[in-house]
Amino acid sequence: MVSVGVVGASGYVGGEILRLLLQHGGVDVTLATSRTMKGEYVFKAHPNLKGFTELKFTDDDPVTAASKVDLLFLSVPHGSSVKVTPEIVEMGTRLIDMTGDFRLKDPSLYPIWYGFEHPAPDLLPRFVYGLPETHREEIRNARFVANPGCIASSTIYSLLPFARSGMINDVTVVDAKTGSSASGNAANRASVYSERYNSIRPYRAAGHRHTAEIEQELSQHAGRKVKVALSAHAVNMVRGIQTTSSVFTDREVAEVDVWKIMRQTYRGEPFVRFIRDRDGVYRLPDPKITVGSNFVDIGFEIDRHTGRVVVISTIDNLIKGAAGNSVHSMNLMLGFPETQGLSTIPLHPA
Amino acid sequence: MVSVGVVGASGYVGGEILRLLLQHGGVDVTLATSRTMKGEYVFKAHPNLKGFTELKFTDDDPVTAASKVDLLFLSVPHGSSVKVTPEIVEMGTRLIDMTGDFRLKDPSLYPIWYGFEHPAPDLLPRFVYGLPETHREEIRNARFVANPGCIASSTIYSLLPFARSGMINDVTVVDAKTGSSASGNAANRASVYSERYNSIRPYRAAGHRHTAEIEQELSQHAGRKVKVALSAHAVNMVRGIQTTSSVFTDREVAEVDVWKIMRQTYRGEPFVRFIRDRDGVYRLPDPKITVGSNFVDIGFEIDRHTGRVVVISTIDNLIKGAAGNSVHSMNLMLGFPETQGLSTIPLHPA
Amino acid sequence: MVSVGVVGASGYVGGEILRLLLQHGGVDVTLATSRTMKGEYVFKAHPNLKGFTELKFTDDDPVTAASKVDLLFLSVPHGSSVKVTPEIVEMGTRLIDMTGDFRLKDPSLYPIWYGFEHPAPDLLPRFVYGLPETHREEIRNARFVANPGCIASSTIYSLLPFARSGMINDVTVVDAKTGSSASGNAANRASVYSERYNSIRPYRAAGHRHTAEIEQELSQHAGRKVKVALSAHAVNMVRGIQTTSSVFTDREVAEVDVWKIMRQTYRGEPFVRFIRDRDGVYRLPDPKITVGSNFVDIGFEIDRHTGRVVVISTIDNLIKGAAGNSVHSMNLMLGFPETQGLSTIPLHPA
Amino acid sequence: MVSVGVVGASGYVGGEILRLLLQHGGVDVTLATSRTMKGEYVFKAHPNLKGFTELKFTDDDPVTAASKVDLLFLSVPHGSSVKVTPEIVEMGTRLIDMTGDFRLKDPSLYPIWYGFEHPAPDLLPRFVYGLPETHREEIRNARFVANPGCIASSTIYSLLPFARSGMINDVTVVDAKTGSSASGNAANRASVYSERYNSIRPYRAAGHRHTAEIEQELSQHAGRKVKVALSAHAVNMVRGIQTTSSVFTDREVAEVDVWKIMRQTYRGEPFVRFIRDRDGVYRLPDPKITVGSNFVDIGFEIDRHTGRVVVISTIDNLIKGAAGNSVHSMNLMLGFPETQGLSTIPLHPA
Amino acid sequence: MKTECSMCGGLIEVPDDCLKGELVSCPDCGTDYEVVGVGGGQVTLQAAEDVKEDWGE
Amino acid sequence: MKTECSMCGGLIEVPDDCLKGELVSCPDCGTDYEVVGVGGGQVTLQAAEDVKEDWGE
Ligand SMILES: NC(=O)c1ccc[n+]([C@@H]2O[C@H](COP(=O)([O-])OP(=O)(O)OC[C@H]3O[C@@H](n4cnc5c(N)ncnc54)[C@H](OP(=O)(O)O)[C@@H]3O)[C@@H](O)[C@H]2O)c1
Ligand SMILES: NC(=O)c1ccc[n+]([C@@H]2O[C@H](COP(=O)([O-])OP(=O)(O)OC[C@H]3O[C@@H](n4cnc5c(N)ncnc54)[C@H](OP(=O)(O)O)[C@@H]3O)[C@@H](O)[C@H]2O)c1
Ligand SMILES: NC(=O)c1ccc[n+]([C@@H]2O[C@H](COP(=O)([O-])OP(=O)(O)OC[C@H]3O[C@@H](n4cnc5c(N)ncnc54)[C@H](OP(=O)(O)O)[C@@H]3O)[C@@H](O)[C@H]2O)c1
Ligand SMILES: NC(=O)c1ccc[n+]([C@@H]2O[C@H](COP(=O)([O-])OP(=O)(O)OC[C@H]3O[C@@H](n4cnc5c(N)ncnc54)[C@H](OP(=O)(O)O)[C@@H]3O)[C@@H](O)[C@H]2O)c1
Ligand SMILES: [Zn+2]
Ligand SMILES: [Zn+2]
Repeated sequence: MVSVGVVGASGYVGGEILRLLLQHGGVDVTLATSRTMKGEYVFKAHPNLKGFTELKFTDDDPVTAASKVDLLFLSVPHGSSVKVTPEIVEMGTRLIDMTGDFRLKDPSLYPIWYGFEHPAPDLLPRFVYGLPETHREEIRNARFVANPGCIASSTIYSLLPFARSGMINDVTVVDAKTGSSASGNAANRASVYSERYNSIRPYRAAGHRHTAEIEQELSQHAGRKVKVALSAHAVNMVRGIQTTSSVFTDREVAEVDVWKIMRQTYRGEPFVRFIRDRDGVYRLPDPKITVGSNFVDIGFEIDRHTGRVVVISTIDNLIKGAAGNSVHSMNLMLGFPETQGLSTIPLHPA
Repeated sequence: MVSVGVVGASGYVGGEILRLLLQHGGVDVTLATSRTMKGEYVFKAHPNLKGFTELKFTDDDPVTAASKVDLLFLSVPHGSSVKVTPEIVEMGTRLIDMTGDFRLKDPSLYPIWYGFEHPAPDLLPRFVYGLPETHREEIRNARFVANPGCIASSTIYSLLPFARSGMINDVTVVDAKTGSSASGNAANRASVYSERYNSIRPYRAAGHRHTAEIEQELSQHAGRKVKVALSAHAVNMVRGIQTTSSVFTDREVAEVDVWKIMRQTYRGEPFVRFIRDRDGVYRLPDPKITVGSNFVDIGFEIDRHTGRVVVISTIDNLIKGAAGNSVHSMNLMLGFPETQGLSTIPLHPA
Repeated sequence: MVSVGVVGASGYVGGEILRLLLQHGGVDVTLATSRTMKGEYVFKAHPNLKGFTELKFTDDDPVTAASKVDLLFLSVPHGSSVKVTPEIVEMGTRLIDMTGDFRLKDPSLYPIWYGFEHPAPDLLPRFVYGLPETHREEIRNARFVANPGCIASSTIYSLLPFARSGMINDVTVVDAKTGSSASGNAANRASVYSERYNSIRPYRAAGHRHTAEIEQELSQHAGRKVKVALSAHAVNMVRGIQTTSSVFTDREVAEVDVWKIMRQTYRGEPFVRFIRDRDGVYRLPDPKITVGSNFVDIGFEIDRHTGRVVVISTIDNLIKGAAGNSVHSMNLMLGFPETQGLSTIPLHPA
Repeated sequence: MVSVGVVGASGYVGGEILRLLLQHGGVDVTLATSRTMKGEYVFKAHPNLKGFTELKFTDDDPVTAASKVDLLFLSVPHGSSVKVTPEIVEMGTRLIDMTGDFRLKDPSLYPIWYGFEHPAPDLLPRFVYGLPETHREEIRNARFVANPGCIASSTIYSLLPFARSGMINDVTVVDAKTGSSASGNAANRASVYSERYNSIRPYRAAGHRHTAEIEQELSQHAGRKVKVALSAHAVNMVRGIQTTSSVFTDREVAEVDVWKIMRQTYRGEPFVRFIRDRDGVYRLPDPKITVGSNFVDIGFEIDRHTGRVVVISTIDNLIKGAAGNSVHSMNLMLGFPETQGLSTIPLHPA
Repeated sequence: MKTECSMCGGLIEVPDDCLKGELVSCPDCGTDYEVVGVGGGQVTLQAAEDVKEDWGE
Repeated sequence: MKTECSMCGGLIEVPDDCLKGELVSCPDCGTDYEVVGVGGGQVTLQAAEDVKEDWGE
């Protein structure tokens, strides 16, 4: 069996990758690293895994880790991947990088959006942007994948049909609402339960980093520069992202037009669901019914009053927005059926 | 002492008006009506009031109610005020109407936004739009006040400085997030806890009724037609509204410019707070620190990338968005100090 | 393939049975009934199932339903099973009844705990109490299974080792905390989100029906009458039950003694986990890490000050407390591997 | 005006004392200390206070602080009061200590329950246990008050009528459920939102420190040793405590008997409410309708099956369980009307 | 003594006995200032460098 | 190599190449052990001191 490892495995994304891999059936998880929990069972950090594995954390550094496995997931904070990745790339181990360090093609964007000069700009072209629905064949042939950001992927899924069809213009306004797990497991004043419960924290009203990758990917499909005005809020829940996008269209569009470009874009995609109903409780995507699955749920509403289409999509940030998407990429890279280990039905109610 | 009554007093807004009046000190609550709870103590519907009143619900119809008090709060669903209000107006009892039935000046907007032909268009000019910060003197002299909608008031507070200063143009995109109490106490499939917990329900992605009154009020101040693209979401909490507005400006604006128009608009206002900090947990308005008070908290961020100002405001939908604002109007109408009964400090953490 | 049906399939337990069966692989769900949603897709009630089935609700009455399938799940409210079950028993279709109507062996307990005289007392012995860990062989051979109550099963799992070992005496005090889904999908004043959020509702401080089945089952194992003082609270979450039991013991017990009886009772059980740690965030069972799985998590603490063992267990009320347990029974009845369709890892964090 | 100060004012209890004092009207808050936030506005830690004060934190040590005010609130962690209090006592400044360091009369209990040998046992008799309902006159004459623990006070309020009337016997089992604010503002792995949301954490299944003060106070009233088996759980909310106590009685008691001892114990008490109804949503105390106020809400249910009375009480841990009670004591000590600054109506729904 | 914030127009409270080099911040907009001049009941402030710490999201 | 926990009877995995003085803990009950003897495919464990850290509540 193929052996895989996870660096940064004590984190939330790392834990979710472990969970998916332990139920995958095609791979052996042989390595999980943590700098702070060496020697502890992985279920000490991820208590849900109790009964499913007796693996313990090691403190192998990323390069050593890469030398011990067939494929490595690198699930560490932004900026700490780029310090070790060049050596791993040289070594040639298959790598799926969960950080933003290799998502952007244009190195000049790093100082602007990430606040650092990219130290290995020549490696950027060697990474594939790991969104299976838009880069499937490249991922199949890739050794190095840069997994998309969570808000980025939710936004891209929403806007892709509009970009492809040329309907998008001007600035698209995107309002994102995320659960707490999107910001990882760090304990600090802002992440304390008493402060975050019942809150709507506009944690990035403007200037969110994911803007760069969203514009990069959509512009490619639109054949022109697409601009996105993103505001991100942390809301009172742990998992899930919802993005509400206002796409202003030049000409009036009808419901049937939108359906058409949706279908064209996503025909046959195993992890895309359309959610749109005229009555009932769930008429448009809601993280409540997406969380726990690898789905992106997409729906829309037409607003004649202002000439926009409101497109709404939801994902589980830790699955479709991170671990699930990366396992999808792994399946493509290693020749497994695409959906292996990823077809769980979400829970309702929960 | 002045005697006041509440019609629809078993509802959430009705209950909140009772709570404020019971702590007001200047008025006597002599009447609280409910069609379904006649004879019950008001604390049966509003258990928080236990120990503060032994008032019981009557089932007086609104017109009878109006004949028994000096001032009446009408807190019933949209569309049921207009059926009884003409008679009350004739009688002349001071009336604060919590519904949307008399908020719009242009009767032709009712079929569009509310779905009914207005049966008493001649009465529309006799109602003052009850936003004290913009209609203070009119309210002082009014007998009939139409209290603003909750999302409407949060939005208007955000955008007013931009409308007044002429900075607003094109379409302003407004993303609203509300707690569950904004939709009243009705029990139905969609309001069941198991369905609504952990949910982000885009309950009105487009076409929200409050659009009409927002545009009406802002256009007056802008001296031109202001357009608003509003999408409303119900999030996982009971109280509170946050609106995030993207104001696109013609010319580049600096932080100091925005502060200037904010100060100009709200100088001396007792219930407006500016929330903007460079660090700490609360850098922009968050319902968590507004709820329980009559404040509107306002903050902003400048987004050079897309040429917009992101303006964020929060209110407690049942207080500043309803009961508090109406008691503020009552204070003006009856000559009480403006802030009487309304100066409670919000709770933190809660 | 075996065909199975669900009566009361629009409910929360019914929906969860559907979810588990659709992922089971060994059975065909051919029938899902609802009196109110006839002709609708099952995903209208259970939006999580979208993409997994195109089954529609029928309004077959339970007896007709039973005639169309090999095994029927009856997931309707207490008291409505007993009206139709005699006919189904006569027909002979395998039946798993989710209600309490056939859980008690002693018919004289029904008036006391359920408030009705049991109309078919002769059928009571023909039903097996569907707790696989204690009635495995009987279930294997059963045609009719009475699935345990959710609080009952959590409590029984906690106390069984103490009952078997003779350690239990006097009255055991059980404090239960449940999520909202434990009380089904009904919309009423008490189930409205605004009323139930942030609440701890002591909905059955004394007199909870499940007391009867808990005492019945534990007394069998203890060889003497076991008494339970149960108080049930609804807390602020949708899924999950935690029971905290105070077992007063005659003689002082040591940690090692408790471990011994736990091991003896649950050796080899696939769905029992022990949760007990000396440090870390999860030292004792917490629904947070159980929900979404078919596990019962059990832990304990010894209280020398008062001579008791505090035993804590958690389950997902809709899975181990209902649908999962019943599918476990189905697996036994139909000869599938016991764990088929039931081995999902819970999510963390969520 | 009397000047008061708060040491540990950056904490949750400190913040709540500030909130109450700023609305009190009879005192001047002249000092708020924090070791970590010196020079910052107090509203940086307590954003709700924005608009109500421009006070800044100083880093005066407790003894210096005591020298600058007429009355000092000491709101620091257990074990850090005792290090400075002797000097303050010597100085003679009125002191209300929020910690457990001076609550127990018997010094031998400190090693058992708090894990430290008490360094100033001779001072213990000089502190009054600050529960106004039971020590009113002593508090009036006190210079030094030890404010009760939050779970302790909720439990004592429940059990006091039974202790006084001699009904209590054996061991009383108390199940406590608390919001997150009961454990202060510290950021650590266990207090992270993602870990604590949706959780029921049995954080002290046995051995809770408050046991000692509960037994001390109740034994005094019962005239015999009262024993309490307390298990404490942290549930999914920020504010509020509910305690459910199983009082086993020798003889059968009737509802009327319980009402009688309740009335006898609490006649005329301004902050005790009885909550007990036969129908409606709120039939027994629920933190939802207590939080935000200085009430303790008490209710009960008789369980004939096991011969117990289930007594339930709820408080806001930061108000009646801490800051409110201490301001009540301050009112008594300084001769203000007892209820000054403490009569706020709680919110509903919230 | 109070002085006006040059960013937002809010009033910044500066202690009467403040010294050059002390830091104060505006209660409304959070701008940090350094006291660069004192005297004659007046105080001169200069905006300090804006180091916005990350929220950790 | 696996050995039984003397507290709870759970199986504790000890690396084949473990050394005296190494710490292991039981996955079921959390008891910490020190390896005090190795040899002949067997390992002897001794419960380490129980230092329960505070949960912070
Ligand atoms: N959370 C999401 O929804 C999401 C979605 C998409 C992408 N991502 C990306 O995925 C990555 C991991 O995110 P996460 O949410 O799992 O974060 P996390 O919970 O904070 O976990 C990151 C882990 O990395 C380790 N780590 C921290 N700093 C490190 C450093 N300087 N060098 C090496 N290791 C370090 C830590 O483990 P030890 O201290 O134990 O070593 C930590 O547990 C990030 O790049 C994030 O942006 C996250
Ligand atoms: N909730 C908010 O945040 C908010 C904010 C601003 C404005 N408002 C407006 O305030 C009004 C009241 O809202 P709410 O949230 O209090 O609603 P609510 O909780 O549903 O209460 C409305 C009350 O009106 C009574 N009622 C219902 N239908 C009626 C009818 N056809 N005729 C007469 N009475 C009727 C009901 O009492 P009985 O059945 O017992 O008679 C009900 O308790 C609405 O117009 C709403 O749009 C609400
Ligand atoms: N929820 C739990 O955690 C749990 C755990 C263990 C056992 N149980 C038991 O499982 C059963 C189902 O519980 P649930 O939570 O799924 O309840 P639920 O959500 O209320 O669903 C019950 C369904 O039964 C149908 N129904 C209602 N009244 C009926 C009647 N008089 N006759 C026939 N059908 C009726 C309804 O569907 P239509 O109106 O569409 O026909 C309803 O959707 C109950 O007996 C419950 O006690 C529940
Ligand atoms: N929370 C409740 O519901 C509640 C109820 C009743 C009683 N109490 C008791 O009230 C006291 C305060 O509780 P809290 O919830 O406010 O805690 P908290 O939020 O943790 O605040 C305590 C404050 O004390 C300061 N502090 C921490 N360690 C200190 C030390 N070693 N010496 C001096 N100061 C220190 C800290 O401020 P700086 O680091 O900024 O100095 C901190 O903000 C505790 O004794 C607690 O047991 C709490
Ligand atoms: Zn300023
Ligand atoms: Zn062990």
